[in-house]
Amino acid sequence: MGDQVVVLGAGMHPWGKWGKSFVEYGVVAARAALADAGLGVADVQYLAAGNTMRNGYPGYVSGSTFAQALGWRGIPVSSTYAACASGVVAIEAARARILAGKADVALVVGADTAPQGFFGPLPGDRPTDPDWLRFHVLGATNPTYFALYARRRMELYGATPKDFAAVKVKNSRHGLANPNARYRKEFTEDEIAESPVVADPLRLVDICATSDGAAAVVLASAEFAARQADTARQVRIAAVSTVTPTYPNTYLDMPDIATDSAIGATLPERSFRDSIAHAAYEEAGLGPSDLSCAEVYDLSTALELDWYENIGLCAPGEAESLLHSGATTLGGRVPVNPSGGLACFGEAIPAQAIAQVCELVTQVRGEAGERQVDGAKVGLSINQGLFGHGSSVIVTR
Amino acid sequence: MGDQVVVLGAGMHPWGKWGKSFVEYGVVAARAALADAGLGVADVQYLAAGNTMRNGYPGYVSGSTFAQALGWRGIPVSSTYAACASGVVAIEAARARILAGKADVALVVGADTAPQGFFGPLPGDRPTDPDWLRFHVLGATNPTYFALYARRRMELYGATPKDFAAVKVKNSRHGLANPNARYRKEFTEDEIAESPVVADPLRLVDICATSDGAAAVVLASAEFAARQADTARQVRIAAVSTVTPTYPNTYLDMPDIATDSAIGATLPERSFRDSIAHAAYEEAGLGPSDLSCAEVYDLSTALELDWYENIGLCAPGEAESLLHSGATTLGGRVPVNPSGGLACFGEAIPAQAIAQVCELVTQVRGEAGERQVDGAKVGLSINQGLFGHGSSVIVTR
Amino acid sequence: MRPDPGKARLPVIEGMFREESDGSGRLLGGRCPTCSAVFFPKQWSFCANPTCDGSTLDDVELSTRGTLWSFTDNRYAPPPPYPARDPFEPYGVAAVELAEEQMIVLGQLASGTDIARLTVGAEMELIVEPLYDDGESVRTVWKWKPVQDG
Amino acid sequence: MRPDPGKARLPVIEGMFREESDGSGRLLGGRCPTCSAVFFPKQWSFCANPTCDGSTLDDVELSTRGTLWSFTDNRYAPPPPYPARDPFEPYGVAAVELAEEQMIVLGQLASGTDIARLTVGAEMELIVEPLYDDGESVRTVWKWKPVQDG
Ligand SMILES: [Zn+2]
Ligand SMILES: [Zn+2]
Repeated sequence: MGDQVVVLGAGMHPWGKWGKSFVEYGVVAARAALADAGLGVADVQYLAAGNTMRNGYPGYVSGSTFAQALGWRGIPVSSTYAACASGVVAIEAARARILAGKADVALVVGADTAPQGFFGPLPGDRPTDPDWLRFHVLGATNPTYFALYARRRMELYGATPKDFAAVKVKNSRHGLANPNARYRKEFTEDEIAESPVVADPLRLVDICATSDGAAAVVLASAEFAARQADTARQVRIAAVSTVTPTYPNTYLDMPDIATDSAIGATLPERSFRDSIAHAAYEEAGLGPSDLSCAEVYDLSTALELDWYENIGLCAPGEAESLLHSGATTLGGRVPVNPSGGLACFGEAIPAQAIAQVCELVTQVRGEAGERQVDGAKVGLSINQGLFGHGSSVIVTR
Repeated sequence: MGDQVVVLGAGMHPWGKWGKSFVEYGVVAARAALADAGLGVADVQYLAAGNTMRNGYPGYVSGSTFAQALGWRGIPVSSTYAACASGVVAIEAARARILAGKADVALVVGADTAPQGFFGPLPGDRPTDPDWLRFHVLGATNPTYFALYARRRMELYGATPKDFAAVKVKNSRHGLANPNARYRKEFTEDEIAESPVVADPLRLVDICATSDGAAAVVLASAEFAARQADTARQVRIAAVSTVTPTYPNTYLDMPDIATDSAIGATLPERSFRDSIAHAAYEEAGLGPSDLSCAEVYDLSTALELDWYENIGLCAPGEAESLLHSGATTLGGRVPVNPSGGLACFGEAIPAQAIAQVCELVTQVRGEAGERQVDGAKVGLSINQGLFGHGSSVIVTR
Repeated sequence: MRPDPGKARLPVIEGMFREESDGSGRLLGGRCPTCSAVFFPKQWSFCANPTCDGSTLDDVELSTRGTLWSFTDNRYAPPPPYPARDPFEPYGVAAVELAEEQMIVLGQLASGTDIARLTVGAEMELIVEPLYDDGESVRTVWKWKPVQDG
Repeated sequence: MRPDPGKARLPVIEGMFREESDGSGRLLGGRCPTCSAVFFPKQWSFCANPTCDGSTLDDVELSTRGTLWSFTDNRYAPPPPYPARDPFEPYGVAAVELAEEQMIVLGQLASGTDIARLTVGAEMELIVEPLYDDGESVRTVWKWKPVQDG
């Protein structure tokens, strides 16, 4: 375990629409994580942050922005972007620096403000930017892709809109008791059926909103952690996966207009989405049956079902049965999105993957209150960002 | 030396204005670095890249962009931004991953296309973005700051425009034999005196241009490097510094409109610029007298003189004497910018700090041809990016 | 406002596709002369197959027929840079698998396509239709249209 | 085109400074009630001194006089978002050290300032002048002006 980094603290700014700067949110989350760790700004030897692309230069150099806002102390910083996976790439930067022996304590921060409605590209005319191209030429928004995936699931496995609604019902119930969640309202199947269709077969409530929010964690070397007064609440990072696809990637990933061609190439052993958790399991020496709970990226309700299979909770095509069995509901065998997930949070891009880890930390500490997963010992988070960014973290008590 | 990472290969795309995508430049540099290392794409276990903010989404996720362009292979990537220091923050990400034991071989890439004329902020209206603010409210361009620093140097130390011109004469001579340099023309003092004043006391030729360009290095663990057939050309990274300022930062750094206030605070032991090289020397266990050569960030001719003092080649106020003594000219005691520096390259933001390292690698290998520093053994690169990003690398034979 | 049929027709992005005189379309991609991989759009000048060091791509026209992999519709106007008409007109989007190229290519559905009557696996063909009117010309885009039986 | 003197005068950015009726200016910053540090502009709601956990800032007006730390001029038009006039008019830029606040604040030099006659260390005062005309109002900015002797 000597090569495992320890999470000493986790903190968040509640998700919502607060009308402030992302820096304000991030500082609140960072100070909360430090307080949770029993440490101060002076203990931080490295700061890694996830960038936001909608807030000008301070967002491009988020590591430096938060270092300045918390008070310049000469420490090295990094500012990384990996779309929705940004938070975990920042966690990995901090973990690597600690494992390299260059820092004992590192702070990881992600914060964002989000526009109302669809995410769209920044201003400008960029025909060589695939993200600009898919909007301009096709009007293919993120929900367009989510709907294509959902329809595919219906075709392949006979999923129905009622199955998707059941995911929303579950997650909305999970989030009721989460003080950091933006939406704390229990949805019924009837209410969902009345929600307007955005992109068939998905309705407005099937698709996650965009939010302001922030999350932070304090990481430390095992040696530093062992010297702290209170070791009972410490959580270990057993794995971090930040894998990319393997050529040819024949699944239609955002924001591409076309997949790779499989001509003249050998198909990879597993799909990109399957490979994300696989790499995490390999590093941790654990498997799906070891999980107490999971936080998966439910950009849409249907996508949560895909993740069940991608992380090995069940075989392909069995996610609907697993859901209806209650296994992924709080009280079940392996609750998924005990936090309420994106359904209750909405998306705050560089913060989201860190927020997933905050929830896992809270769960394996046994501090999740009404949404506590009984006896939680091992948690896995997973998400996927535009342009081939996989992200998964496994934490253990 | 077991904790030192080795540079196995270095490669560049020549600087200039070529009208292509930054991806094309970066791939040329990456393939050149791999070929120089005697390795292929299949050997790369991690890819770290420096972002460009002027090329849409592919530029924000440069690590993923280059991974896809070189061929998806499932490897973890990171995409970091730190303004002019981006390249070294990417090098540090790769070094940390290797030192952490998570990769044996890592590729680092930076590439950019640059607009003609002044760098300006991206489109939009962002009064909370200090970089937007300084342009909108004050019209304070980068050369405005360079000129303020140059005037300060004249005031404090009696520097003259003729001293600044002498830097240009030296660097333009150094770059003559560099095939990757954009400008290969020797400047005379008379020609410089005819150049139009951009921001008094600086003339057009005192200020570096903007360029397209790319640079890449292949890093490896000491163990992996030792197993390679040809170890004679291997170069060690003795230190990487990516420090930030210490509060209160009372020097006027870009893009700020005001400095920190010193009220109620203890001034730091050394200035931010002094602290950048200091951290590198500390890590390497070396000092200024050990340097065979240095690559310093000559955004302006006057700034090169500041760096002489910041890296300890001479005491404050003695840079002009050191320059005129010939010590920093090829053939002198410690040649500075043997590559020709930014004066001959122009700035390609995420590539520049990597290009500095490429030059040092070439020098300590003894492969610099007509611009070779005799018996080069230790080289230091240094630069500073907007928003408090220090960057310095020390390489040794 | 409907595009003026008398205006010149120009592709929304030059070089991505070509319109034939019969209204059918040709997607313009790149093919690696070394490993035969096909790329659409032709983003770069080199091959992105990691086992291939091809540094040029030939021009290639992609197949004009394929099978429907998935589909949806967009009932709310996307943000810019989508050139949404005012009032907004919903449109369908299809992902179509090309057998020869072994790849999937997105496109809007031909106007008038009823997605309630579509099924995954259906045969689709490429046509060109107006996307918007830039004032001087009608800007066109490729679209996928169900092949009419018989 | 010169700003129309009959129009309303508005600060280029609301809340950064205030104009007095005599044409002098007041920079609006934040002061930490705990450690007394001053910040300009008032970017955030908390103190950025790492040894202080102040989470509020009071409003404060900065000193209106200081000494010249350095200066230059801009002879070529900056890119947007600088609201350059056409034809471009060069302008000076000054960095001024405020003794009480122990900080340096940038500003353009008052129009008509001859930089050939400036010296580092000179006493400077804050004034407000037009920056550009947005069509509806004259947008103003703070500037540094050499204090006239006697
Ligand atoms: Zn090929
Ligand atoms: Zn304070």
